[in-house]
Amino acid sequence: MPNIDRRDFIKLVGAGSVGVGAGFMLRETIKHPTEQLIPHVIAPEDFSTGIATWYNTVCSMCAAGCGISVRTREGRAKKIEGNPSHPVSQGRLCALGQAGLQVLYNPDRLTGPLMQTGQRGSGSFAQVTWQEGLDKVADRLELLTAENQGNRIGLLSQGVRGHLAQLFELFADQLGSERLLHYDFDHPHTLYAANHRFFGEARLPYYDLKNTRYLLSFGADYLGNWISPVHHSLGFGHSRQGRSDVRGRFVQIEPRMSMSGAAADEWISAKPGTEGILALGLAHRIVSEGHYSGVDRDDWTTALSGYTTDQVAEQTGVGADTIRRIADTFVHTEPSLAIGGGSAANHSNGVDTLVAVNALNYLVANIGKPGGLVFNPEPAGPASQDRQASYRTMLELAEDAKQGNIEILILNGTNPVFSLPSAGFEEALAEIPLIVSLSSFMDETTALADIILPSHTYLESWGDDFPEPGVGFSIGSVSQPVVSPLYNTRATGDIVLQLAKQAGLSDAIPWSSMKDFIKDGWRLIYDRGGLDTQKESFESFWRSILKAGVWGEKTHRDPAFTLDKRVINSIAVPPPEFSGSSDAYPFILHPYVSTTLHDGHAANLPWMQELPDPMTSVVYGSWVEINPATAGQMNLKEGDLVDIESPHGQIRAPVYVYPAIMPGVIAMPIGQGHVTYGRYANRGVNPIEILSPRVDQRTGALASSATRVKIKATGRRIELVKTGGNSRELGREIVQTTGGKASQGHSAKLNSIPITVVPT
Amino acid sequence: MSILDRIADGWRKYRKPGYYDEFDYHWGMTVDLDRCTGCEACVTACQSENNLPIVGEKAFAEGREVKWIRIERYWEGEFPDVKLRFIPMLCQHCDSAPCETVCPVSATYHNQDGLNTQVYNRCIGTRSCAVYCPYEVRYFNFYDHHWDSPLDQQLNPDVTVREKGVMEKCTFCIQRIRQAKDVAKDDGRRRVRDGEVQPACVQTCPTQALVFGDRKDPESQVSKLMNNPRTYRVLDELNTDSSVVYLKKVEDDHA
Amino acid sequence: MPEAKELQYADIHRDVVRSIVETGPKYYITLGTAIFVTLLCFFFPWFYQLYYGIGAAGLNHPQVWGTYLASFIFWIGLSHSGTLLSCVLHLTNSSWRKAMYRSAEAMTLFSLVVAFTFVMVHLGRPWFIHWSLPYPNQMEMWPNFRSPLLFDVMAITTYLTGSAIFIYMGSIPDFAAVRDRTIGWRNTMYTLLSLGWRGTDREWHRLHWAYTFLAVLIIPLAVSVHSIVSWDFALSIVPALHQTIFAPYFVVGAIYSGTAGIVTVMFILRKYMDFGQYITKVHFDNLGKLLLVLSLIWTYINMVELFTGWYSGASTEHEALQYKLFGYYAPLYWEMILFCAVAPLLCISKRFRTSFVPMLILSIAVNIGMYTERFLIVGTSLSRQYLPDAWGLYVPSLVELSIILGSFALFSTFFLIFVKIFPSVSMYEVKETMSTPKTEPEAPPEGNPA
Amino acid sequence: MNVSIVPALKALIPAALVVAVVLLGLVVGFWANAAFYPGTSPEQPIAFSHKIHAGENEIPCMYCHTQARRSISAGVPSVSKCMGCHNEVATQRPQIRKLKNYWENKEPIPWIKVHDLPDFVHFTHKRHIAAGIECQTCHGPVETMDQIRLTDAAPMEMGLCLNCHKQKEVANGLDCWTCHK
Repeated sequence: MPNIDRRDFIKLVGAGSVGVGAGFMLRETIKHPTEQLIPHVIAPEDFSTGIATWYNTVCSMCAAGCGISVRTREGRAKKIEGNPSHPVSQGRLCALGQAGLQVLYNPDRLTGPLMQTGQRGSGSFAQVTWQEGLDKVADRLELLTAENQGNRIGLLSQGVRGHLAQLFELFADQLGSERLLHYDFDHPHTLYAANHRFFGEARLPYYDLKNTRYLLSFGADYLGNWISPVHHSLGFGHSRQGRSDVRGRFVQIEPRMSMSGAAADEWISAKPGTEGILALGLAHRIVSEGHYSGVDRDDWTTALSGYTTDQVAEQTGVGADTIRRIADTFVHTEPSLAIGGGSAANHSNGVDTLVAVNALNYLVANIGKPGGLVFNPEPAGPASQDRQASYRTMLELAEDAKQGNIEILILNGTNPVFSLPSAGFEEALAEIPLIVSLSSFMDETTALADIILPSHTYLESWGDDFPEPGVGFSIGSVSQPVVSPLYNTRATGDIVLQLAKQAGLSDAIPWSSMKDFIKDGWRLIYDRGGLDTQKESFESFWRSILKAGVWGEKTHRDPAFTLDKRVINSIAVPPPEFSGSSDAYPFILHPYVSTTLHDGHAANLPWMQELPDPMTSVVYGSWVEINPATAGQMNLKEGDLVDIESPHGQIRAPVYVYPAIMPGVIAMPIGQGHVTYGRYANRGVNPIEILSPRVDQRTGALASSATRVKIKATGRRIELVKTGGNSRELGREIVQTTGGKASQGHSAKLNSIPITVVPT
Repeated sequence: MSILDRIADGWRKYRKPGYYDEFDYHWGMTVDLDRCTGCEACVTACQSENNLPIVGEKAFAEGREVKWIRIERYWEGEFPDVKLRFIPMLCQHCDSAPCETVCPVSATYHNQDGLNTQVYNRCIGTRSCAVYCPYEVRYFNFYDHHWDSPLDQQLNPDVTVREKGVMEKCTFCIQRIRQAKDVAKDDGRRRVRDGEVQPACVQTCPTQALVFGDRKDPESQVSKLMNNPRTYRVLDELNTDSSVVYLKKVEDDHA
Repeated sequence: MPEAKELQYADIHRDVVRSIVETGPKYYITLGTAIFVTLLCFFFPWFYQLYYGIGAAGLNHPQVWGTYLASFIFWIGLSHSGTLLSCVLHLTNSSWRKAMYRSAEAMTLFSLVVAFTFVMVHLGRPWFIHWSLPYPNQMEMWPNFRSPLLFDVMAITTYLTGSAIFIYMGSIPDFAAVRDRTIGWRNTMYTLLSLGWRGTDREWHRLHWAYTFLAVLIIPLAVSVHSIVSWDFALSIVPALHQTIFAPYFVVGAIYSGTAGIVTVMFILRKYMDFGQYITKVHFDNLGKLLLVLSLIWTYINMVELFTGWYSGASTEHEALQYKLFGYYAPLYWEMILFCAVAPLLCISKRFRTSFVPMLILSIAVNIGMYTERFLIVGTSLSRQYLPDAWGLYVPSLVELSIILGSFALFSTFFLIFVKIFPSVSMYEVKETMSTPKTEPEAPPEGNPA
Repeated sequence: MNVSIVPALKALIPAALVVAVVLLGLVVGFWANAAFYPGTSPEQPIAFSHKIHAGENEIPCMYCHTQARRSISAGVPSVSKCMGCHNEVATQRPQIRKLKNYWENKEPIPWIKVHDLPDFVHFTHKRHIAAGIECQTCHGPVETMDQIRLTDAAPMEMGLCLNCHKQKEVANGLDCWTCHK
C-alpha cells in the first residue's frame, strides 16, 4: 500500500463521492414509477372494477338501425358488437358500426355551447353557457311563434327515426312551422317512389336474401352500404353456404364493380343509366318465352313490346346471349329476387328503373315468399321517411332562404354545405339571420352557425329506433346511454325539450327529459297489447326491453297484392339524360358512397380513415378510378394527378387504374374533402362539388350519376397511400377456387403434401 | 438423446399425431372464401379489440401500418371478364411455424393450446420472425404509438399497449380465450364449450365466413368445416401446418 | 524480398517505434475528424433512433430488415480478411504475409466490434440484448437454441475472442521491442502488455507453437462464422434467400471483400505511415492474384444462385430474381456485377497488380460492390415474398445512410488508435525474412531468431 | 533492463485505487438508495394501518377489498365504505378527520400503489382466491404492517409466480400466455 498524501486523499474522496452519487442515481432511474390508486367516493352500482358490463343499444352510424351491444369497463366504452338478439344485426356488425366508439371519443368533438363571434365562416367562436345559448334561441322562437310567424322557423335534421323524429314533429307543429326536413345524401328517394308507384305504398319491403337462390342486383351495393348492409351480408352468407343443398347465385349489374359486384358470381356492366332498360329486356324475355302465365300476361306483352332482347342488347351494351341466359335462370331458379338501387337509381330515370326491377319480382311471383320480396307491416313507432327532403326540396328551401322567408334555421347533424351539389346553399344560409346547430362536430354547415348547442353522441343519449325496412315483422329497439357524458353537451331530445319549454310550449310538450318522452311513447306500444305484455307491468316490460335492446312483434303482412293495370301499361324506362355533351365531356362520372367513410360523416373517424377501401386498398385520400385501357390510351398511371372537370366545377385527384370499370366511365368515392371536420377528416376532395343539379324527374332526387366530365392530366403525380402491393396472384394459388384451372391437379384435401413423422 | 435430437424433437413435436391429446385445446379457424365479401368488419373489430394503433397517414405511406388481420385482394382477368377475390390474412398459428425457430429469445413459441404466441415483454425486436413468416402477418412497432385524447379511453384494458421496438401479431384474442376458460372454471367445467369463445373478427363477421373453435373436439363447428372438401391451406407447399384453414371460393362458369 | 536492400534490423525498430511515438498534428486532425464524424453520423442518429423507434430507419412492413443487417454482414465479411487470411498464410509459410498481417488482424477485430454495434443498432429494444445470452435468471427464461440468430451470437463472440487472442499473442515480442525503446507511461504500458517477454528460446518456441495452434483453430472458426451468418437468411423460407449455396457464398464473399479491404488499408499504411519499405509491390501483386481468384469463385457462385432460382420454376423465386435483376434496385445489381465480377479481371495483368493507385481504386470498388451485394440480399428479397398483395418497397432513410457513413468513421477511429498502440508491422516476423545484419544493431537482440 | 510487469503494475496502483473507490461508491450509493429510499413503502395520504384493521381488529381482507373474489382486481374500498365504520368509530383521531375531509369534499383518496404489476401482466385475483391462495402469499404479512410495504418474501417478481405455479402444478402454469397479455 503506497502512502496516501493529501492530494491522493482528496482524489479518492472525490472519486468515492462520484461513485456514490452515480450509484444512487442509477437506482433512482430504474425505480418503478409510483402510480396512484384512486378509489370511488361512493361505489357505483352499475359496474365493478375489472368486470366488463354490456349495454344493448342501437347503432346510429347509418340508417340500417342495427342493434348493438357495447362493452364497458370502469365506465368507459371499449367495444361495440352486434346485439345477438336483434333481428337486423343478429350479433354481427360492420366496420362503420364498430367505429362508433370514435364518435364518442373523438378528439375533435365540440365540448360545450359556442357562439359565433366573428364573421360567419371565420371560425371564431366563443364559449357560452347552456343558459345563454338556449335563451338566445328560445327568445327568438318565442317571438316568432307569438307573432304567428312560426313558418319562418326551419328545422333541418339528419334522418332520424323513432321518438326523436316525433319530437321534432311535435316541436315544429307547436312552433307553427311546416319547414321540418330531414336530409341525407344517400337516402333512397327513388326506391320509395318506385315502391309507391308499383306496390302502392311508400315503404321498403324486406328483401329476403337469406333464402333466395338467385339474386339480380341492379346497381345496389347491398353488401357495402345499401339500406342494411349487415343484414344483407348475413343473408348473403347464409344463401351462399348456409344451406346444405343449394348455393345462392348472385348477379350484379353496374358500370363499376362494387363490393357486391366482387362478391357476385357474375358481374355485368351495362351502360350507365340503362339498367332499367335491361330489366325490362329481361322481363320481355320472360313474358315472350311464356314463362309468365298471370292473368295480365297480355298487358305485359304489350307494355314490353319495345324491349326485345336485341334492342335491349344494343341499348345497354350487354350481349343478347347474356340477357337470355340471365332471364331464363332468373325465372327457372326458385326463389329468385331482383333488387335495384345505388348508381342505377341515381339517374334521371331512377324511379322508372326501379319500377322495372319491381316488375321482374312481380313476373317471377316471389312477392311474399321466402327468398323473395316480403312486405313489411306498419312500423310500431313513429316513422319519418316522408320528411326526407329530396334535392329539389332542398333547392326550394335554399330559394326560400334567399327570399328572406326563413328567420331561424335549426340544424341537427346534417351537413348540406358538404353534401348538396350546386345548390348555392352557402349563399342561402347567409340570408338566414340565425342559424343554430345541434351537431356534435364542427362540420362544414355547423361552422356557419351562429349558435352551436352540441348534442350528445348516440352512445350518451336516450333514443329509440324502428328500423326501416323492418325484417318482415315489426321491431323496435331502445337506445340507452352506455357511458356518462364526456363533455358539457346535451342530448338532442333534451335540447329540443328545453327549447320548447323556454319558448312557452310546455303545455303541448310537457316532458322534462327525452327519457320520459320515449318511455311515454313506449307505454303506447305496451298498451297496444299483444304478446304477453298484459302479464307484466310496464316497468318490467321497459326493463326487459332495455336489457334485450330490442322488442319485436311477430306479425306478418298478408302477401296478397294485385297490380294496377295502369302501372303495367305505363311501364317504360326512358334513356338516361346526362349533363354536358359527350363531345366536350367524354366520361360519365360515377360517384359512389364510400364503403368506409359513407357519405362523409364518418370521415372524422381515424379507424375508418385507416380502413383500406375494400376494392382498392387506398386509405386517407381521394382517387379517381379509370379503366386500364382508357388509362393506357391517355398515358395515365396510378398516382398521376388529373383535373376532373364537369360543367359545374373542377377537382383534382390522383388516378387509380381500376380493372373493373367500363371504359367511358370514371368513378370517385364520396366521403373525403372536408375542411372543418377535424384533424382526421380534412383531406382529399369532394366529388359532390362538381355534380350537376340534374334530378330524377319523378321525385326530384339528385341524379348523382348523371354528370359528364372530362379529365386532364396535370403532369404531376403523388404516391397513393394504400396497403395493397401487387394485386395479381401470379399463379400462386393463394385464393383458390373450385372452378377453373386451379382445381385441376390440386387436391382439395388437407395436407396434400405428406408429412413424414419420425416415430420416437 | 443427443442435443441435436432434442432440438429436432422440439421442432417436430407439435406435428406428431396425438400431440395435442394431452392438452385441452387445439384452437383453429376456418375462413370460407365463398362467404367473404371483403367488407373488413373484421379489420376494425380487431383494431378495436386489440388496441391496434392509429398510425396516421405518414406512417401508412411508409408502410408501417399495423393490421393483425387484413384483407388481401387479387384481380383475375381483364375487363369485362374480371374478378376480384378477397382473402382475409391473419396469423395462421402454424403448428410448425417458421417464426418460432428463429426468435433468439423465445418470445414467440408454440403453446399447448396450439397457439403461436407472441410475448411482447420478452421481444427484443430482431424482427427476424417477420422475415421468416411467409404470410407476412407479423407487424412491428416502428414507433411508440399515440392516441389523441380522449381516444385512449377506448383502449382495452385486457390487452397490452405495445411499445416501440416490439413485434406483434394476431393472438386469436387470447384475452377472450382466457376469459372463457375463466368462466368455464367458474362453472366447474373442464373445457370451454364450442362457440363460447370467438375472436373479435369471428364474432363480428357479418357473413359468418370466419369460424373459430377447438380442432380437438370433433363436434365443434370448426372441426366439421375442416372436413369440408373445399378446404385448403394457403402456401400449403411450405408445410407450415397452419391452424387457419381456408375454404375455396366456389366459382363456376355461368352455370 | 522487400525492395529496400539496405534495410536493417535497426531501421525496422526505428520506423515502427517512430510510427508509435512520433505523433504529428496530421494524426490528431485525422483522429479528431474521425471521432467527430463518429459522434455526429453514428451516435447522434442512433440515439435519435433509440428515442424515436426503428421508424427512424426506412424499414417498413414487409421489409423489416435493411441496411443495418446488410452493414452487419459487410463488417463481418470484412473481418474475414484478416485473421483468416493471416492464419492460412501463416500455415502455408507465405513470407509476404508478414508485413501486413498485423494490420489485417486489427481490421478483423475492429470490424467485428463495428458489426456488433450494428446488431445493437438493428434491434428494436437493444437494452434487452442480454436476454440472448444464456444465464440463470428468476424468469427461468433461456435463449432459443434453435435460432440461427443465437448461433450467430455464439459464433461471433467466439471469433472475436479468438481473433483478439491471436493478434495479441502475435504482438507480444513486438511490444517487448517497443517497451525497450520507450520511456514514461508508454514504457509502463508496454511492460504490462509484453507480459515480461525476454526473448529466450523457450519463449520463442512456445510462442510459435501456440501461434500455430491458434491459427489452425481459427480457420474453421472463421469459415463457420460466416456460414452461420448466412444461415440467418438461408434458414428462412424467403424466396431467393432459402438457398443451400448461401454458406459458401457468404464465406467467399467475406474473404473477397476482406482481401480488398486489406489492399485498401495497406495502401493507406504505406502512404501515410511511411511503411513503403515493408509493404511492397510483392504484397500488392500477391493480393491481386488472390482477388482475381476470389472474384472468379464469387462470380461462379452468383451464377449458380441465378441458375437455381431460374431452374426452380417457382413463381416466387422467379419474381424475386426478376426484382433483383430488373426491379427498382436493378442499377445497383448491375453496378455490383461491374465492380465485383468484371473489374477484378484487370488483375490478370501484372502491371495492374503492381501499381498501387489502380489497386487501391479496385479494392474500394470491390468493397462498394460487396456492400451492394449485401444490401441487395437483404433489401430486395423481403420486398417480394409469397403474397403479392403484401409486396413493398424499401428505401433507406437518411438516418441509416448516416449511420453507415458513421460506422466507417467508427472503424477509422479504432484503427487510428490502434496504430498508436500496436506496432502495426510485425517487426520480428519481418526480420525473419531478412538476411542476418551486417553490423551489430545497437539494441539488444530480443527478437533475434535462433 | 527491467522486463518484469510487477513494477509497472505497482505504478498503476494509485489509478487502480481511484477506480476501486468509484466502484465501491457505486455499490454504496445503490445500496443506500435501496435501503433508505426504497420506494416500496411510500407515505400514504392517510396513514392507514393494516395492522390495526386486519391484525388487531381481525377484519377480513375481503370485507374492504370486496372485488377480489369476483374480479381480476381486488379493488380499494370506496370512501363511503371507510365512512361506513368511521362515522361511529374513532372519529376524533387526526387521520380519521382527514378521511372525513375527503368524504365531505366528495374527493377520492389518492392512495399510492405499492403492489403493482407491469401492464403486460394479466393477474386475476378471482382465480387465485378460488384456488385458495392466501392474500399474504403475494402481499406479505400486511396484517402486521402499520405502513404497507413490499417485503422480500413477496417481492412482486416473476420468480415468485413461477415457483408457486410449479409447486402447485398449475395446469399450463408455466406457459407465457397464462399471465402475459
